[in-house]
Amino acid sequence: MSGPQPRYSAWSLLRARLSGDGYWRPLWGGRPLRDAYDVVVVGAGGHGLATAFHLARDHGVARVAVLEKRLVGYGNVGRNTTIVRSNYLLPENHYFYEDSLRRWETLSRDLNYNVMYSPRGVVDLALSDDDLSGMARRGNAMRLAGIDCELLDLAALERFCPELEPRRTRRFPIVGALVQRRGGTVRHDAVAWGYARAASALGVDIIEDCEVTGLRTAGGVATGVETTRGYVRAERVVFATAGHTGMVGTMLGIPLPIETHLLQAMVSEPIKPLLHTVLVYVFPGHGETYICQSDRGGLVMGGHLDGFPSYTREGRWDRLEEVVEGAIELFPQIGGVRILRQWAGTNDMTMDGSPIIDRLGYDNVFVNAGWCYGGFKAIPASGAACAALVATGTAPDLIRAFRLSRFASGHLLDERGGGPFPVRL
Amino acid sequence: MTRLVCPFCGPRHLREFEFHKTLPAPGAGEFASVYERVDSLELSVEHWQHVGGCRGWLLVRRNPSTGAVLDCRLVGGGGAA
Amino acid sequence: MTPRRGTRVGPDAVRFSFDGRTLHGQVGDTAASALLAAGVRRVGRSVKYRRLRGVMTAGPEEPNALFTVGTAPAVIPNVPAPQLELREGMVLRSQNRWPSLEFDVASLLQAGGGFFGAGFYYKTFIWPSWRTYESLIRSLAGLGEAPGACNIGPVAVEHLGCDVLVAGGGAAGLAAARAATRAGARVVLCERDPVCGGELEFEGGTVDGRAGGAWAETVVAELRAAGARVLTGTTLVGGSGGEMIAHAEPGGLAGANAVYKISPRAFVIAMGAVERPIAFVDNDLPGVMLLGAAERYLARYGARAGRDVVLFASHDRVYASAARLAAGGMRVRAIVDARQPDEIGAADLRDALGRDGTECLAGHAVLAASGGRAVSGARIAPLAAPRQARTVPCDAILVSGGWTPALHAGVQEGGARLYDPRSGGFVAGEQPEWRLLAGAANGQFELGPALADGVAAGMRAARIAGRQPLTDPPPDGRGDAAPRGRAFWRSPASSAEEKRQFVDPQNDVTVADLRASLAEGFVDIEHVKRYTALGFGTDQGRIGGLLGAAVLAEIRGRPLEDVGTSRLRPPFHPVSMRSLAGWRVGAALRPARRTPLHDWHVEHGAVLESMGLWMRPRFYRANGDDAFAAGIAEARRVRDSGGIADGSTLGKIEVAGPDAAAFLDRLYLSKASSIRVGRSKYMVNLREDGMVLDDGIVLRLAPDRYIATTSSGHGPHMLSHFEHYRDTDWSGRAVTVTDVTEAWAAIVVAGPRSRDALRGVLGAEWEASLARLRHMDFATGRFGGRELTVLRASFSGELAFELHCRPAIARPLWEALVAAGLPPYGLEALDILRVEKGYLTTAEINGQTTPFDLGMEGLVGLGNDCIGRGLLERPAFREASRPGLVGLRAADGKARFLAGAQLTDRAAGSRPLGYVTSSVYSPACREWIGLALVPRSHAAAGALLLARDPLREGDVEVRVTPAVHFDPGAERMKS
Amino acid sequence: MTRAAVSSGFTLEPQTAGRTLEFAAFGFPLGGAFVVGWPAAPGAVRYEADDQPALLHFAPARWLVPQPHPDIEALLQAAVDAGAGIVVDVEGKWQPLLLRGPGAKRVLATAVDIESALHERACAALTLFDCPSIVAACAGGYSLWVRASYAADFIAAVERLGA
Repeated sequence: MSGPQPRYSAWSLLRARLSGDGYWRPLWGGRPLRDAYDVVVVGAGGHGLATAFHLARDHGVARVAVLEKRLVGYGNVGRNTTIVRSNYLLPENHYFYEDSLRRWETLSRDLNYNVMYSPRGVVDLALSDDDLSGMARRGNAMRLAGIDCELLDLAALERFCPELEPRRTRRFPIVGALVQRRGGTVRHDAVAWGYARAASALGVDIIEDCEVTGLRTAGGVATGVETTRGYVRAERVVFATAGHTGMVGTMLGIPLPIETHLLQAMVSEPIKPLLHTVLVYVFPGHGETYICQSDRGGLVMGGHLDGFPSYTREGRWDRLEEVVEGAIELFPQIGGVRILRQWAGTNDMTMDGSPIIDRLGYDNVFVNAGWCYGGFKAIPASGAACAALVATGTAPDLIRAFRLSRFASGHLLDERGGGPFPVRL
Repeated sequence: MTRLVCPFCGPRHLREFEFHKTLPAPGAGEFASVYERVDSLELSVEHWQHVGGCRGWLLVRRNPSTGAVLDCRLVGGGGAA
Repeated sequence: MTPRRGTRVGPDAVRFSFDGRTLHGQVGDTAASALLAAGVRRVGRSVKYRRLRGVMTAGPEEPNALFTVGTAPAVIPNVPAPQLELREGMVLRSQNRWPSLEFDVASLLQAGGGFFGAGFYYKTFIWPSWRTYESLIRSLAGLGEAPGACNIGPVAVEHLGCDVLVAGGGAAGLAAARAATRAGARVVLCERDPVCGGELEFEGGTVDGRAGGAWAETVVAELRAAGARVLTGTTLVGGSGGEMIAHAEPGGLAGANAVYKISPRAFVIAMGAVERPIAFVDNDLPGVMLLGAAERYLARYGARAGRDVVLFASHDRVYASAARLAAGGMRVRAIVDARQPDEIGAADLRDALGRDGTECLAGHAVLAASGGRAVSGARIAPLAAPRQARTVPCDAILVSGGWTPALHAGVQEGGARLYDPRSGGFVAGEQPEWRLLAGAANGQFELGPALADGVAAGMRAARIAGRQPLTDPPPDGRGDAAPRGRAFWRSPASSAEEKRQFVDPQNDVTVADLRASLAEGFVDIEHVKRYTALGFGTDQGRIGGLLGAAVLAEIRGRPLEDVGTSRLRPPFHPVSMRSLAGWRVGAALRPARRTPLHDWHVEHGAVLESMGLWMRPRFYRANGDDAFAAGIAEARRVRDSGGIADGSTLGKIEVAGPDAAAFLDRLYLSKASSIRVGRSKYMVNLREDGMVLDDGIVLRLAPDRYIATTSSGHGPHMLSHFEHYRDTDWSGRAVTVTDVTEAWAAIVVAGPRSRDALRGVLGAEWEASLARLRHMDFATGRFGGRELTVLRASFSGELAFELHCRPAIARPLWEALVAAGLPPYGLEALDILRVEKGYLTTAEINGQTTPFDLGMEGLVGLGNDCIGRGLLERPAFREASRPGLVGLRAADGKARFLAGAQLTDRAAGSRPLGYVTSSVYSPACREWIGLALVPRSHAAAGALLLARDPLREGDVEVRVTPAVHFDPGAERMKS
Repeated sequence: MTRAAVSSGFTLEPQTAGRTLEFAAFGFPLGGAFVVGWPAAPGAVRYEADDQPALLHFAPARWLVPQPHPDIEALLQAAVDAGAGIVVDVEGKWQPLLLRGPGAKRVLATAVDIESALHERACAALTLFDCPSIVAACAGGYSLWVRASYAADFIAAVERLGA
């Protein structure tokens, strides 16, 4: 395999058309695994690839490798429901996710790869006045931080999402909503591929089918990683393996405040455009549904965690049913639309529901983990901030609160007030 | 495949059971018990409650990679009665 | 015209419309068979290139002939025509075309075919933004119409326990079900088709000397007679945790009339196999059909796929099929067999076909389908010399590239997959002990061995279920010879032509797309799938999944075994959302919990509100049209004279036994052991991490008996919390935990008149107790012959009592109180009264606040070693930046501010310090008041803050006050 | 509440709730106090002469006593005196109902795998139409005790099946 792909432009598309096969090149890879790197990033998911990209682009780190057990983008970056938003309550979270959302807005251009950012709005439905004042608390905090959002009464919600018919009689009537219009969706696979392509173009080695099996240390400092392709020396190591960070902890002998849970998603057969926004509906009795429609036409849905630790990547059927119960309570008209496919991702669930980007056990070992439900939408900010931490040794303000010591000190970031029980609603 | 057999009620649908938490290593202090988890691909030791049935609390040993239930007994004593 | 004859059609006509054209089929027809018979060859267009398409299969895996059924708004999109049973007057419309099927504007995009290949969108529409183009692109995508309504009726759900579940009622499934039933097992058999038999219906073989179809009927009769459940028209769609789900969607229309949830002890998968297409140029033209589909249309419906047909295959069974098609009146022009002469069997059949004028070609391939808008010929050439092509005129090309076992159910929850060189595809590998495969699903494609495999699986399954099967000799099946073939995936083509070799027709994935995917580094099958959308169609990859993998293997020069196929995801068949929801729709989505006074509230104009699952009165219409006005009126009346409220939703947990006091000491921040019998105490629980979990009043009924009340919302969780500690840390100790929430209705009686009114209602026997009760005392006795506890406690700041009574007397007691001049008040008033007094609810106890935050330092200071106490000592919880509970009022004494407003200092651009947790208009204070959490640094009484509410109210200047807004000395409560 | 007679071969009759007890023992497995007269096996039920379930072992170390007869009261008192457990009066907690007729089993099978739940058991605590319940087999059908706050919706769910 030879050099990187040409830049995408009308010109290159035309040239490709004229020159026939052989114009486009592999998006990434093509270089062999070297003996030593400045930084080894473990995991070619969204966070690992974005971290590598920013290390190379923003910090000029020359020798960066991303080592991936299986395939680029095979984990959660390709298994989520593609929603991006920054409608968080706690300032530590909303500033961070807003940084991410701003990066989403320009990411296609920054990567020269269309990640299909679609700011179609994310709507949280309120089922009581208490819900609504909780949303007001969150929304006001966002607005004061300069983040867009609006509280919609029924009339405004009806205008924003007429297909919902918010005034329809429901078991749990809708009373209003919080909407963030800049929230929306992004084509998930494209994010992994776009970052991989851009990182590769900057000289990052992306090595697939290369599992990291151990960390080698000397004198309290990490010296490299053991892999299925042999030992690789590294000045610094970053674990960006959310979904399997608990196992990294086990590998390093460091217990982490993380439980590993399954979150499933499902998609219907494609239909013509019906739903033009993203809706989140949480109703009593452990019901939860979020729903949007992909550009291909499939209704994409998800709900609550499967409810117990799991590495199976196989969702439970009753959760699928529960999500669908919510979906057709919102949209009875889709009762005859069929579910085509169900899949599941493996989530790092932390004991306060917020992420961890910090050193792990050693001064030159870092972990980018604990993304709970928020991993996909965090990718651009996480990559930039994590790269800054790794490159400079100092955590940027944006992620200072995401330190591992917060659990011991009590500086928790418990967005939903659920405490150290990831499953409990 | 995760299928729980309640020692008191017999096999029941998973919907009736509620996972509570994975258990700390024996002798863990209060902080570790509440916050730290020791992850394993082979074994997860957990507390569940049969909320939709007898409401008994269960000590469950499972393989989180396959979901297989290795053992399920009442926490308060007694396996299958 | 004489009616067609087939195993599934009757002579009577059925009228239907297709794209506005009225047509006639026969009773029993599917939409596909009727259209075929009516000579309608073009039935839809593909989604990306808008290419004209015809019916390709005879099953749910149909990729092309998907119709939108019905008239707006209640349409059902994407219904596979081969599954759709015709009904009189049915309205069908083709998809992916505008303005019409025959002329589609977007099909002009085909001209740019090279641009739109795999990966196109990732390289384009970057400027100025994707959003600019999105709505146009969305409207072009998306298959069928979006429904505007759904007319699907109720779904009957049935949970079935059984010994053996057999999925698939073909030869192997029937044999398995019969063997298991004969072994004494309770068997459930589900079969997707309306009748059992599978290929026996048309293959023409015999079993035990009887025609296949007749044998199938006999077996079904035997099964039913023996008590087995035979569910026809019922498709296994998924399941987990040992429960398998089957849906019956009658007539092929989405929306089950029955859903079965089957918990078997053993599970036999006998779901058959799917025929594979072959890639050649323009292999998506209307008129290209799978061979097995053509056979089914002929045998079942008497519908011919074409008059003059060319068959293209690479196995021996094609010759038997050809003979049957010829017997059915189709002219088989040529049989194109990709194998070399020495690989081909079925010599007798070939001779006979040759005598009848069929050209049997070995070592040949169909290179291309010719024809503009439908097949008019097959371009055929020797594989050794592709340039020596000639065109055989025909109107259909019937293709069979072999069969792939239906593995979907066999690769879930621990099922492995293995490469099978015999079939050229994959079969199921090792299975969990309770799951078996049989017949074609197990790679047994020949009738005799498939039956034997079925019997063996049935007996094994019975044994797993604990039965002792007798030896049951397998039926003697004689059918088509073993398919003996060699996998053949695609015909030779130039690189330009590869753009028209379709591997996955629904998503227009071509061989060229696979090549482009490889060129751009998407090599692994999972990457190729995501990049090209291979296998993403409504056929769930049944048509193109394996073919795509095989072509990929060929291009990469790797064995298919190494390339593999992408993971098969549930459901096993697309399944409608209405069926999935079962009975949990509408009012039954979740049950409502009602108090014993519910009916009274409804009868007296209460506006109810959901609180979790509970229904509670928010206000009574008699007091105002809206919650705001009524709430104020009701609250004012409580303070002026008195009122009653329904508190029955409070959680109540009876904790009893010699160790009860010590147990509760562990669960609460302050000690329950120090409560004297007949007294009660306001108590707070901490979560394990030190946060306040809940609060409530704990009553000591006896030295070894308490009732702990919880907030309404936390009731179920608190019960589990109590039970958890009782079963773990306190296991073996003498304490029990019993939920008595519904055993006691609770009526709150509040206001200056409350004691007097109670005296009148309860009568003389209560006189002394009422007089004696101090704050937090309670008395027990009887009313109306039932138990009653009167607790003097207040959540309003008024002299108040909680009457805990048996539900049977709740209504008479309530009515007596109303009659005594205490009108009811709802949650709105309750909230006003408690905010005036600075009492807490979940707005403050929100899982994010410690006891320090909520002003409970005193309770912590008691030093009781309760759950959560240890982690409360973490340094952050003592920092000045932690919030503290305060009261708020508008600085001008007038302005409104609402819960959810953020609090900042008054400098412009300040970041939020805290927020308003609760706010009400206080009739007692005659202004808006609130509770808030702000850091201690800003919590001094009199401090001025800005309540910022850009979402609703704008900014209001507010003043910090004590949390208790009204009657700070609690004089009223003590009166 | 009124009797609900429906068309699918079952009747659901709410019963009048009287005094109802739960007995909870201090330990499980059970000690010697539970030898005579106690249905000690999980899901075991002691029936009275009139075939009515009288003592139902529905949860570990926990029995429902729907209408305490004197001899059952004596049994409970003996256990209490022996320090084996306590009695809680739960009058009003459970709404008793009788579900009878050839279609009764099918009604319950809509909600749970009732056959397995009652396999080798006379009673079971389970969730019917999302309502916490106790079920015991009785002559001609099932005796049900549904948590009272859920009862109205439970009845509505069952009646919907007969429509």
